[in-house]
Amino acid sequence: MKILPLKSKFEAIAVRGTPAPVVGAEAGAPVPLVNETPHATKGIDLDVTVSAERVVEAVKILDEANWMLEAITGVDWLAERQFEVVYDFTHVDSGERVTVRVRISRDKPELPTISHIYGGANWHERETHDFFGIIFLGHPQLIPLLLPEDARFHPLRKDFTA
Amino acid sequence: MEKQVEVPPGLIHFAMLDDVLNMARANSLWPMTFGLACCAIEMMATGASRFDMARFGCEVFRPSPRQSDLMIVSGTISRKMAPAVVTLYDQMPEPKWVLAMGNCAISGGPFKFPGQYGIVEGVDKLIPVDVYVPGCPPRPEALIEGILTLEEKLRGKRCFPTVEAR
Amino acid sequence: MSSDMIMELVRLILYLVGFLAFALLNAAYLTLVERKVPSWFQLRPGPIEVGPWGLLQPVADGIKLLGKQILTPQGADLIMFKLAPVMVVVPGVLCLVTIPFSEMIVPRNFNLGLLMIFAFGAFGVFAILLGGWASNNKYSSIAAARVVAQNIAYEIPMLLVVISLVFVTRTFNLHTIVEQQMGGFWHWNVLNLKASIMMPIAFLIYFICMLAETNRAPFDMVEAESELVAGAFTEYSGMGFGLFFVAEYLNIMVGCCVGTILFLGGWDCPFGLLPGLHWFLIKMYVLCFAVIWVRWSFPRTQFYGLLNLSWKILIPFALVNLLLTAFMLKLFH
Amino acid sequence: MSIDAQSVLNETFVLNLGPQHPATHGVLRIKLTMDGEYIVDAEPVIGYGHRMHEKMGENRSYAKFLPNTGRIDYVAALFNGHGYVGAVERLAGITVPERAEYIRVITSELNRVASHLLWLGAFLVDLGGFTPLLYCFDDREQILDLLESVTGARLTFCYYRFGGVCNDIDDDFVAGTRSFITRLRSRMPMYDAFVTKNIIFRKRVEGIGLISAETCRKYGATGPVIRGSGVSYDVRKVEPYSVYLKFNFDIPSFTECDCMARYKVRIEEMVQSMRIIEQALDSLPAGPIMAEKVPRTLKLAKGDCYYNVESARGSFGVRVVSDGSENAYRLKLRSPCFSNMSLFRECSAGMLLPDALALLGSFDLVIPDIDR
Repeated sequence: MKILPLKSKFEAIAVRGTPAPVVGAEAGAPVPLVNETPHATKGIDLDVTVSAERVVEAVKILDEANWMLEAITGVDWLAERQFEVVYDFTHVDSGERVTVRVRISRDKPELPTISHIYGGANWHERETHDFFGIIFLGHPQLIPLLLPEDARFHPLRKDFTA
Repeated sequence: MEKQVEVPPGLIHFAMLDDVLNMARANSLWPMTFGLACCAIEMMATGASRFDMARFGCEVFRPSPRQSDLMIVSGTISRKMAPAVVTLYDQMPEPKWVLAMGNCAISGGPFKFPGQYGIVEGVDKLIPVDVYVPGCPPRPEALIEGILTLEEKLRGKRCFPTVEAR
Repeated sequence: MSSDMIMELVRLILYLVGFLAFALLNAAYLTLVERKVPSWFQLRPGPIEVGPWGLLQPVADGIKLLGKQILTPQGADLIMFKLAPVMVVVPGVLCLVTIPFSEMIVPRNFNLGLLMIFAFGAFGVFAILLGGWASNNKYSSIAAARVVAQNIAYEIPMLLVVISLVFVTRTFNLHTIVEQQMGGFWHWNVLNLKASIMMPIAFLIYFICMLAETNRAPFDMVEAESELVAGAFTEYSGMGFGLFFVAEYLNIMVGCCVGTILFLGGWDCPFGLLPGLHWFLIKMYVLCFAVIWVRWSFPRTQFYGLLNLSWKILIPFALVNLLLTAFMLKLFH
Repeated sequence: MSIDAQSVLNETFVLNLGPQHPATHGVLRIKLTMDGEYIVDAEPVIGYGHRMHEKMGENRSYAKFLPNTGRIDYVAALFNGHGYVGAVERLAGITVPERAEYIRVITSELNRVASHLLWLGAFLVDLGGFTPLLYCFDDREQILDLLESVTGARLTFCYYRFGGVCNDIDDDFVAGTRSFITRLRSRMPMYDAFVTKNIIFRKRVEGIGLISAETCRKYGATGPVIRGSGVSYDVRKVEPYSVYLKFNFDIPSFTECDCMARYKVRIEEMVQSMRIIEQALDSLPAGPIMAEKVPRTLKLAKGDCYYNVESARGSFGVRVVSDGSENAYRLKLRSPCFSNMSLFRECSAGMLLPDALALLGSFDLVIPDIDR
């Protein structure tokens, strides 16, 4: 079990800062920020929600414990006026998966880059920028990756029309 | 609507020469090594042992557009790729032919949906196409049939038996 | 005008026409062989539909290439760009002039035949260099630079081997070289162990260098399809490319002819019976087949591996062979 | 006027490789900054094959997206189907009958062998040898015949359904698969003699294109790339899905980290895949091939889940986010080629152009899988 030592570290950073509310939660209900989830039904072992300014810290914890970056993606929660950025990590020895979620405002979609920690995040962040227009602050080369060089649209936003 | 321009008949005919030239061209269609997506694998399979395009003298896949006669558009043309496809077509010397292989190259195929943002719906929006080979992807037999159809177009008559004739 | 001169003129014209036709037909049909032979290796029929057994395939290709538009890329050096395909074919044809196909069929028999072949053989590289440079294409330029380095590297062991052979034959006259080897395969230079025990290795070095000199796989840096698109010929279309294509096969033919003459006894029969043109052609085509066989069996070498092979292996061996030959000649003759 | 010798020596030029280039297997473009034949910087430019799969996943119902899965990584199409079907099943809580799982394993492993055979041929073409491609295609055609008989397609299979597979395999398929395994086993020594022992091939790949395990981790490179770097990470072992737990097989990994290691991994994987297929055929249970009561139009509960499978190129992951409607709210396809390709820039610096192309070939790239 590689997730156990991580749990307390995540809890320490998750309570600091103020993560945006999670979709589906009852208003006002306490939302656990660090969640152990069953792998068999979710495919995820540890579900962590952190605030945008804590994401680098959270990723550093994983990097120190030798986790592998699998993917970064976004979800556009139009109704809540939020973007969710999802980081998937896995461990090559145990096959466990940690998902770090960050919620940011749709009006000011900005969060710090992790491409200096994980080189592979470079392309994933560029892709997320392509699709959602999320700006990763400090990214060395935030230009369209999959879309044409001059693309100024973000197709996976729910309010996108061609 | 474009105006139909009537082409006056030529004064001098080189019928025999034209026939010989077209016969030679039909039997030596060198395609360009140009794969776009799924259909490219079937294009490779067509060149490989079981189907063997070499029988008709068109297995010489030239990597440079300057030396190829036939552009097999094998796959989806994304909007990012479209300028490159046009450039490649322009780089080919005359006479040149285009074979649109697969539904994506014909019309956008399965990737055409209302609100799509990324593909060109058919290569004929970019460059003139001589033969369309439908399929997703077309089987190698279909591609060979497409090439034979192109030969038919060049020579004005079919030299190989069709399926119906058998 | 004396009758001798008229006879000489007729002979010249006959040879000119005959050999040009022979050379170009051979080059054209070698392209068909190049497509047929691998198809047998590769479990497929190869060209069969164009004419009987695909025999009209080279004709169709040739006519088609003649009818293609010739494009000159922007920024190309026009004169050089157009000159290069001509320059690459002419040396190939000229080399054939001195080659004795049999006792009687020699277009021009003169003393320095071997030297002339190597002089003209080295000329083809310039054409490729010019063509690659004049194309104003980065791939072409890289390929041209590679070809020059490669040809310089392989010219040396090739010439060293040939010089060691000239020690034995004591002549540059190809006709004489063949005549010295008459009388069965044990007289051929490749098995001339009396002159140098390394003769078979010398033949091998010659063959490898010939592959490299004619830019054939596994040393086909000039065309390196998967790396440099079409190498030095990237920008050539129509007959410009066709001439490069023809020249490649002409060079193979010349290389195989020289190999046959120097090492395999020319028109001599292996068993001392019925020498003649047919034996020469058989040996030459077997060598050509080997060239094609090698091409379809090996991947391409890395460029630096190719130079290492020449400078670190072939040249030392060729030098040892040269010294050994000189030493043994001094000792036994 | 004096010539600054240093600036002349350091003169670099930009070489544009692609998007149409024989070595890039499609429409990849690499902007190379070269110093002579040495690569100073190689910036891959991707997106020329972007086909909007993720957008389509949001636009159409779950079942209607199935044909798309065959066109993401079309050389190993069944794995994409497996990943997508698995993710939806996981979220919907559908249990798949055992026979269907066995059939999935058999067909996927056949597809893995076909994919590796295609790679072997294409890799050799990258290195300049053409003939092995045709031998590989000859063997691959046999697999395609088998798969065609059950899936109905030669390349872009759409065979898996939510809750099972759409066609049952028959005795002909089982017999054909067995005879194919015999055939491929007998041909492996030929590949060995023709390719592995070829001196030029060895010179081209040994010690070329070193990728460390740490780089793989940082970039998320999986599949034969990470196994060629000495990490035996395989989703089938560490995160067993389907019925892979029931089979006996090894995960080959080599510590040389070079192109040769990745080559050996794939060759060994073909052997292991054949082992899995044989075991699965031996213990193939009878029973239904579809779960009962799978509605025609799936409506999944709110929430998200992740499912990944070991594709021929690495770990292929699918994240489905559902908002309770007929369509997925968000469908993320984590493609192995995307991550594998992203480390090319770091690893190719300082290499020679032909070596870099060998490295590129050893990734086994399928461009629409990168671009999705």
